[in-house]
Amino acid sequence: MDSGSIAWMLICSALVLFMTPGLAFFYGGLVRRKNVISTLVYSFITLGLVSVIWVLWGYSLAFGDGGNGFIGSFSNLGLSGVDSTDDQIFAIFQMMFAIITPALITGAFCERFKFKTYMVFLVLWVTLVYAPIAHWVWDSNGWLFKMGALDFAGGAVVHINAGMAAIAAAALVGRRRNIERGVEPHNVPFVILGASILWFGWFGFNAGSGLAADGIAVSAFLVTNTCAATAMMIWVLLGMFHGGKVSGVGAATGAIAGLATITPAAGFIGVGSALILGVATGIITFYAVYFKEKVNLDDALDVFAVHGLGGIVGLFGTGIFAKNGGLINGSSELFIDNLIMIISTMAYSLIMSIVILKILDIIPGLGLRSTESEEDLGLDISDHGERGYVADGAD
Amino acid sequence: MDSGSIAWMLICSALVLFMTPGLAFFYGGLVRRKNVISTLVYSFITLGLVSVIWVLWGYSLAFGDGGNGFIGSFSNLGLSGVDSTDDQIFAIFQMMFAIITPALITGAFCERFKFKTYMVFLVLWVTLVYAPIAHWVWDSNGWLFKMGALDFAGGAVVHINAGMAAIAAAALVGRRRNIERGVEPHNVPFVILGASILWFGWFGFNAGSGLAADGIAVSAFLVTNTCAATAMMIWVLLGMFHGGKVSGVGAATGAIAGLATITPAAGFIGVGSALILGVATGIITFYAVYFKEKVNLDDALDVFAVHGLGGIVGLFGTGIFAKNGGLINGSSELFIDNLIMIISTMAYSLIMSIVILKILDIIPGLGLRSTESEEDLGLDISDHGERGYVADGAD
Amino acid sequence: MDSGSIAWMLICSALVLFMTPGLAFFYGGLVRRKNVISTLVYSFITLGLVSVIWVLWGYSLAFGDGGNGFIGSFSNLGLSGVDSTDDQIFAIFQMMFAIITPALITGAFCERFKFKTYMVFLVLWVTLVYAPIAHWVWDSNGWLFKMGALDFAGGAVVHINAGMAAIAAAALVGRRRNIERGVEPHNVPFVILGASILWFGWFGFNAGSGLAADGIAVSAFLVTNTCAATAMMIWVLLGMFHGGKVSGVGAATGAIAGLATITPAAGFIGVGSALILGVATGIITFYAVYFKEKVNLDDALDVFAVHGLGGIVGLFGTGIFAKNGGLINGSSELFIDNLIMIISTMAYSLIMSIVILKILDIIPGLGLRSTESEEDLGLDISDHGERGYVADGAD
Amino acid sequence: MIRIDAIIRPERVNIVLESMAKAGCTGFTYSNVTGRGTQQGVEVFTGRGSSTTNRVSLPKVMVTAVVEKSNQKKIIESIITAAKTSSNGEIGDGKIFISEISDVIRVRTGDSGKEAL
Amino acid sequence: MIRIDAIIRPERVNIVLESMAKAGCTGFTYSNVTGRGTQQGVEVFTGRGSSTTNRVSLPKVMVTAVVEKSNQKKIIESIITAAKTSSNGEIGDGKIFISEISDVIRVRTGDSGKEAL
Amino acid sequence: MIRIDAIIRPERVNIVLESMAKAGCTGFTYSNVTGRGTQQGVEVFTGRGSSTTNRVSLPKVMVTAVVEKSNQKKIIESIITAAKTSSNGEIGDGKIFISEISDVIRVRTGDSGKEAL
Ligand SMILES: Nc1ncnc2c1ncn2[C@@H]1O[C@H](COP(=O)(O)OP(=O)(O)O)[C@@H](O)[C@H]1O
Ligand SMILES: Nc1ncnc2c1ncn2[C@@H]1O[C@H](COP(=O)(O)OP(=O)(O)O)[C@@H](O)[C@H]1O
Ligand SMILES: Nc1ncnc2c1ncn2[C@@H]1O[C@H](COP(=O)(O)OP(=O)(O)O)[C@@H](O)[C@H]1O
Repeated sequence: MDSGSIAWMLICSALVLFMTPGLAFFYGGLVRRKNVISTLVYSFITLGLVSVIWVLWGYSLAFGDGGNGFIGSFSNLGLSGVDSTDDQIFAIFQMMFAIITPALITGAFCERFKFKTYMVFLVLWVTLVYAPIAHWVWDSNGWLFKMGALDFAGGAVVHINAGMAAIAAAALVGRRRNIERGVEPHNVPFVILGASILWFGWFGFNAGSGLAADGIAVSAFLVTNTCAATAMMIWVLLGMFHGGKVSGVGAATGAIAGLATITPAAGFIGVGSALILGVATGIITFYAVYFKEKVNLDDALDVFAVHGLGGIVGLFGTGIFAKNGGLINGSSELFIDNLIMIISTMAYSLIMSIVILKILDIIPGLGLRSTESEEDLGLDISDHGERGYVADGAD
Repeated sequence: MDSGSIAWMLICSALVLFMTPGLAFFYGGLVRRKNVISTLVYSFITLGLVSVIWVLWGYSLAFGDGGNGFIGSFSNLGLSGVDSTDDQIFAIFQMMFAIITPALITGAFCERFKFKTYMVFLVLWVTLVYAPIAHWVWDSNGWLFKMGALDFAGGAVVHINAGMAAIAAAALVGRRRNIERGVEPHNVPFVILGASILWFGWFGFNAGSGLAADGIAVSAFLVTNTCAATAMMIWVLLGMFHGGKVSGVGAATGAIAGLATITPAAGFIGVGSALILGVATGIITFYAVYFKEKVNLDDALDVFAVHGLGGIVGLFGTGIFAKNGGLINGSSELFIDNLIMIISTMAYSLIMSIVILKILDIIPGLGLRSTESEEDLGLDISDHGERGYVADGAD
Repeated sequence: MDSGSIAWMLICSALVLFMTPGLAFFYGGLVRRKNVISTLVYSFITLGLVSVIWVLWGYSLAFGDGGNGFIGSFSNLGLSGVDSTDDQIFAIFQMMFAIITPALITGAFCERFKFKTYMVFLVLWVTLVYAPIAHWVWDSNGWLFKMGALDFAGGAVVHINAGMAAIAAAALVGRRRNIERGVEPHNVPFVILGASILWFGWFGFNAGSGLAADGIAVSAFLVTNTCAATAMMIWVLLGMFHGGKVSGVGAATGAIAGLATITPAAGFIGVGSALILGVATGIITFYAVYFKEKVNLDDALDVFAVHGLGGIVGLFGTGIFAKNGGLINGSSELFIDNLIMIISTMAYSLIMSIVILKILDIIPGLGLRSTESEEDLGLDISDHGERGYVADGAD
Repeated sequence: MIRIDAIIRPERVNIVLESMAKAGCTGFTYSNVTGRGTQQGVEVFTGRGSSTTNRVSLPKVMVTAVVEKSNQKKIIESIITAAKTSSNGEIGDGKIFISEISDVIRVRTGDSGKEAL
Repeated sequence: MIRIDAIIRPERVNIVLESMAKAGCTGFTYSNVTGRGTQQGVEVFTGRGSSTTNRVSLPKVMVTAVVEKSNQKKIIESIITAAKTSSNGEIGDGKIFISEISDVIRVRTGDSGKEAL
Repeated sequence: MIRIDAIIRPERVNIVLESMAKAGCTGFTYSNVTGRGTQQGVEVFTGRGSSTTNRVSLPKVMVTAVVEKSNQKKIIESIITAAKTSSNGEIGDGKIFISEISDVIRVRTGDSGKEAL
């Protein structure tokens, strides 16, 4: 790799790492004040825990030398053998994806999921769900990769995967107490700060996924921004249509939906297609959130509606609009491959997440759900022994 | 473009994009608590709306193939024909400038400008004011460009332009209610956060404006930091002289003034000149703000004093200190060219902004100013249906 | 330098600059509400003041042409003669280190140190302490450099240096009033925001210190992340062991300790060694903070325990684990050289910092410590005339 | 007229307010407070590692309502029912203070006394 | 002595305080509260898109002043004048509660009663 | 029963609360308020450069405790001692208001009167 691409891949890796704190603030602002630390730390701790897992065995399971179609190997435990600059860059960049994916899930179960159990969940989920799916899609031996399915930067590996685990977790941990009147985000500036950091970092996420500083990176950058912007404006317009006002949280959410959507397609489609995808996903995700109360599932921060659906729309979009091989080119192979990728990753992620969570629920001393009084008091005090903001006189 | 420059231009584009949320927090911290979302979203929404406009027609109007001296063309609507990597990079990088410029204006009219009208204003202003001026100055057919006027990174296109529109908007929307006792910034940490993000991003703004990772970028980086730092310290010292204390908001504002000032000059001058410019603009902008109460214009967050004057000082500075062609070189041509650029962009921006705002004011259903009760209640609730921070018991 | 490395070094410089506001928020969140601006501005103002000092004389003293083993020269005052692109990049990148180092110290004396005296301290300390030590270690004429001691990115120059000055300052300014019951951080989200920005920026700090976009940068990036993550998890686990809960502040602090530790070693060691260093420093710094109450020194935000000890562990680690010349290679020379570096920089920084502070303490009109009533009222109002957050009705 | 100041758990506020409104309370005012009673607070970290500080006070909400004497009993009962965490009550469930008010005035109209409630 | 608790709109605080000071009020204390009266709150978004939650309460400020009985009338009038949004008053303009205080003590000197005001 | 409302400096809260507890106060409630008395506030910057605004009010904390009449004196003294900044007291040290309470109810048990304190 030449120095320009090294520079690019390192800064992209840093940007993707920075997305996880961005997500922490996006989520942290949306919850109630008494759970702000808990929500922040769900994400923040993935920086530490998943980094260590990835170095020790995660990378090897996902991309280790000599894997089969379904899983990597134990050849590169502790990153042994990952010595060339190109390999190290790949291991670094991929690590950042392994960090943010489980962090995304936390939006579904925040405000009530036990922190200690969550740490165990992280270890198991990255090992048993994330690493295999990353292998299927992005390792040259992976069965989906070999089949020809295309997921540029993680529509299936990251967004569908997190979205399905989110459904599993929200269903198994149950609804929050006392939320009939709705939950008002306690800090909208944090929501906007988080969304902004996510948008900023997403350029690394998508434009870095070609692993070079070249024309594909430039084009991926452009369509990423276009789709995010379009989906944001659709959310704003639909929000005005239904509510008469311009929700800042809605604008931020729309942008994230657009970013999730363009992720799998970013390296393959043009700017016109990005506009279309932005409109489509704006409408779909907006109404998914709008009607979510009809479903008795407390996916608290709409992880499935925003990321899961975003990833699905984006993968279909890739199948339709890819400059090479999309339906618009008259070929349906890619579309079908991507359909298979969508279904298989949805199924695997959902089933494995349920299994993991069910097991954690029955292990003595763990269990998924905080007690009622912990939840009422807020997880910041209960699980972290800290208060987000100290504003009372006796500071 | 080689991979090093591609990497550089993409990261610079991401940095400039990130400046707009930075500005959102800089402004958002300065207003009263009840308008924090409104002020944040004025900026945040430009990420969405201006991105879409730019892709659809803004780029084409500004830099479309085959334009004349005053305007681009319709040749590149929807970025059609913008296919080469170099062209796409230019379109992306320029897009970020088109996003932040109107966001700068919002500091003048915040806390009272109707959000819906603002969205229409954004569309018209980017189309009718920003795109033409960008064309004049930076398109190879533009009349100011051809004449030889030099604006490295946007002293005229961005800062003077926003500063004059700010005057127009502040005058037409009128003073805020009940501010005789002054308005205390509601969140100084946000002001410092925003200023820091702006400073960080400004390296992309200025050092990216040479469109390459080369010696000019390095030199632009160095003078950018030097001028910002110098102006900040002048503000701090003058503030101590007048008030005996070190205002954090003052330090942040001084830095922004220095950054705005160095913008047009960054690629052309040396570090010694940057120190001089920093001192000059520190004094000028400080006293402009200090005496602003003498003027009956409620430019709430001093957009003209900081950005407008900063841009003017910087363009004069370019005329004086440019290593090639500055007065110090014994040539007055550039100085005069830049004088013409200053006057023409000031006049055009002011007049066009007034025309646009006057029209919006009389269109039924729009109008510039929120009602008295909306303003009293705060625009967060009135225009966005949200509260910035939820801290009362019943969360 | 080729375009790829120019791009890399500029973005690294911007990242390191951004660390100082990150530090501002990390520290700002840890103090009491009434001192938030004060704590933020201690760091923020170094962006301005140290930038100016560095350009005027700091760089020349540290790296000026024709220096001896102990100090640079006056040859490059005002950066005169620093004209080549490579030299300018070096001057810029090094400037960012000179900015953040004194900012680190402020964690020791915050909540009670007079701001005006601090500004004078900054000038003296950067001139008399930072510039010489930077010269010793990183200038090709420096005696430690010549001897062969290795400090990749500033374990001695930055972290030990700041840590020892912190001890000096904490001792001389004395304990804060009324803190027997402990001080609860007033804004944990800010602590996490700051730590995240620091982590993000630290990639520039460490992976930029090879001054090129090459394999060393990649490897430095990888070990930086690994050590930070490991130390963070050690802090979390030890915190759970002792307190039963997962402190968000503890996680953030652990990460910073890991980052400080890997700093001197980043270019020299492998990922396995980084894991070991992370465990070691996690344990050492955790217990240093844990038992700090035993020492009657109010190093308020644990600058010595985190940065000073981190730097020491990292430099020993370099002596042990360096791929070339470490103890594991059977050579003890580097280990001894680094031991000499540790001791000499500790001694010089401590003694000189004490001398400077003692002098400032007795100069009429200066003095180190705020009055009791200023401290009680909070330094935000006393020294800055501002309130961090305005939340009372009469906004 | 009677002034009722009820200090309750933050998480019960919505429930208590609804219950009061149903019991005929036409207005109320509430705010965040911090308090200590039998419930003696919780341990919190001071933030670094595990050095803890014993916070003896806890966040509470104080609800104030001025009501007609005739309504007093009903409204107090509505508060008690809604504020209790379990049927036996838990430490920390709250306290209610009752005092006399001489007059109430409605700013808008200048009405005073019962009319102003 | 008399204790006046006036619950007013946040945006009127500065005006009300000035008006009270002019009417001879030597001290006061105020804080943020949330309240509901005839004014029944506003709709706010829950944040996502357009699903709204009906917030029945609104931010208010409570101003408390302890005054001599002889001053009571003048000061109450000064509040009413300053707190009204329009000459007819609007729903939400506020409410004033008046009660008796047994004693006031100044911490600094230990003075009590009128002297302490 | 007696209600004590003490308005004190924020930085003295911990000390005052400890002192009250020692004097036999079994419970209290406090919150942030803003106030003005003889102490006339401080100048603050409006934020830009040096244009200042005269903030006539200052942050204070109000501590409320309901106590038995027999305890009143002891507890008030404990507050005064702890709240004073210096032995002579300083302007801004605070003020204490004393009023009568008709009844106290403990939510948890329904106890009222002395039992509920
Ligand atoms: N005597 C008192 N004076 C003022 N406030 C009190 C008093 N006693 C209790 N409180 C308030 O009531 C809250 C609830 O008290 P709590 O400990 O739950 O009482 P109990 O266990 O007796 O029901 C406390 O946190 C405090 O705010
Ligand atoms: N009975 C009451 N008890 C306590 N507070 C009240 C009561 N009635 C009104 N308030 C407070 O006064 C505020 C203003 O009431 P508002 O609805 O404007 O009254 P009105 O329309 O009768 O003038 C409310 O938001 C609430 O905080
Ligand atoms: N008459 C009053 N009514 C209500 N609050 C008062 C009154 N006088 C003083 N206060 C409160 O007490 C605080 C302390 O007053 P301060 O100026 O220190 O009084 P003094 O100097 O008389 O001791 C003020 O900030 C204010 O909050």
